[in-house]
Amino acid sequence: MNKFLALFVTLVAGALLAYGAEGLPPWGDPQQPASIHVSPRYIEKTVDETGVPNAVTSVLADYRGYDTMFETSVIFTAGVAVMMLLRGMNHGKRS
Amino acid sequence: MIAALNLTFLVFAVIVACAALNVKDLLSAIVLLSAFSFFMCLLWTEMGAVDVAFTEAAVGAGVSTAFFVAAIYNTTRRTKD
Amino acid sequence: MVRDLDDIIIRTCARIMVPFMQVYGLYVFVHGHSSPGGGFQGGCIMAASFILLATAFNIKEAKMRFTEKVNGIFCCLGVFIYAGTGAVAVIFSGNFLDYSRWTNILPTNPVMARYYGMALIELGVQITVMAVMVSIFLDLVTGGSHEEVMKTDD
Amino acid sequence: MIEWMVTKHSYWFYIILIMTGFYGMMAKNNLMKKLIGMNIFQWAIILYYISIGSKKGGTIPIIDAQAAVRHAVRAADYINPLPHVLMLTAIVVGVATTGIALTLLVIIYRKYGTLEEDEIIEALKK
Repeated sequence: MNKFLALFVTLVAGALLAYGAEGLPPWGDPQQPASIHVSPRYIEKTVDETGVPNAVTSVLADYRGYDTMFETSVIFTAGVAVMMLLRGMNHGKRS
Repeated sequence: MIAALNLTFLVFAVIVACAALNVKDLLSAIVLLSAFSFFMCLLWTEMGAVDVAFTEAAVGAGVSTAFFVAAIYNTTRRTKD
Repeated sequence: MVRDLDDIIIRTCARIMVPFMQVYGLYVFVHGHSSPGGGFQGGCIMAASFILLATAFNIKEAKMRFTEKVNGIFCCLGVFIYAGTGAVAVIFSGNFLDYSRWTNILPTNPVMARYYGMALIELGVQITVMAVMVSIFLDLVTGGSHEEVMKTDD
Repeated sequence: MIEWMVTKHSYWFYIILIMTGFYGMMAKNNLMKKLIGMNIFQWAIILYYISIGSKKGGTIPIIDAQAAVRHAVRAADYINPLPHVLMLTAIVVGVATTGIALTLLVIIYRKYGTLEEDEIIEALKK
């Protein structure tokens, strides 16, 4: 691909991202929308409901257990895919 | 969350990322990518995400680099750009 | 990988370091409830110990310690532990992955049942991550043949 | 203007990192370099997500045991744990998919003997 065309596309994408960054809340603002919707409940109730002080572990394994479960199956699928790709090719070459 | 530390790590991360893309040897590029990953780890520690920083130090800077070196061992170090 | 380069310093250091790395991986997993850590990190540290074994000695040595059959079983066992922990809650008329239903077989209150259920989940994640990372590394470094390959040029 | 630059300077660095990875993915000729660009892109996006969760005056999301006993946990004192959880899974999945990409590179090298994109296209035309 032409390098100047790539540079042009990159600069246009960067300009669009910079235009979008103007609408984001200030960095580290405690009142930004991401921090006031569900996470206060997780932080306040984690010790009472699960007994785990580390909020990341309790959200990872309990409140959002489905997420982690299918993520584990994605890792398992990746391992099986690597096994099939490399060993299958080798087998075909030998026979 | 310290602004000066954050700025320093961000500048170093950008420099290392540009170097990893421009160096003419793939093994050096992978070592520089590992350094970039470690700067990301420092940034996340500084932002308070200790779990993510721990994962990054174990996965990104450790096992990922081992994968890349294994692939380089089976292919080639030569690159034109 | 390094058959002709028999370096006794690297081998001795690796032999001393590997047990400590594995104990540290278990420590990270066990203390994941009250300090940074958990299944992903502990699994990757344990996988790194086997990768160190494979690079400092050779592939055969690593596969003698952690055979291919055990590796394949562990890959599936982690996902099975995770899904089974959720399915046991369904048997006791709860929702899937609702660990507070474990009070029917554990002599604790629902809060501590969730605590122990999370420990089981993390164990499953740790086993899967460790086995899959070791499997991908061994496949990549030998090109799928799982034998010693020596390259001469480049 | 100055205040706008100061409060949002981190976002500019994220945009520069994303542009670096994007340019590497498009303009580099070597497939391994493209993969390195993809990794930089991925980590820049994860960095943006993590920075959403940070709060001024907040500490790490491990709840103080004494405060929990007194039922005095205030959410404003702790950093938002939700982006950390999502990105924790994203990093590990990213490494697993990088393993698959490297496998494909090994297979391509075995078949064509090179990793340069133009040489592979030349070999495909024959």
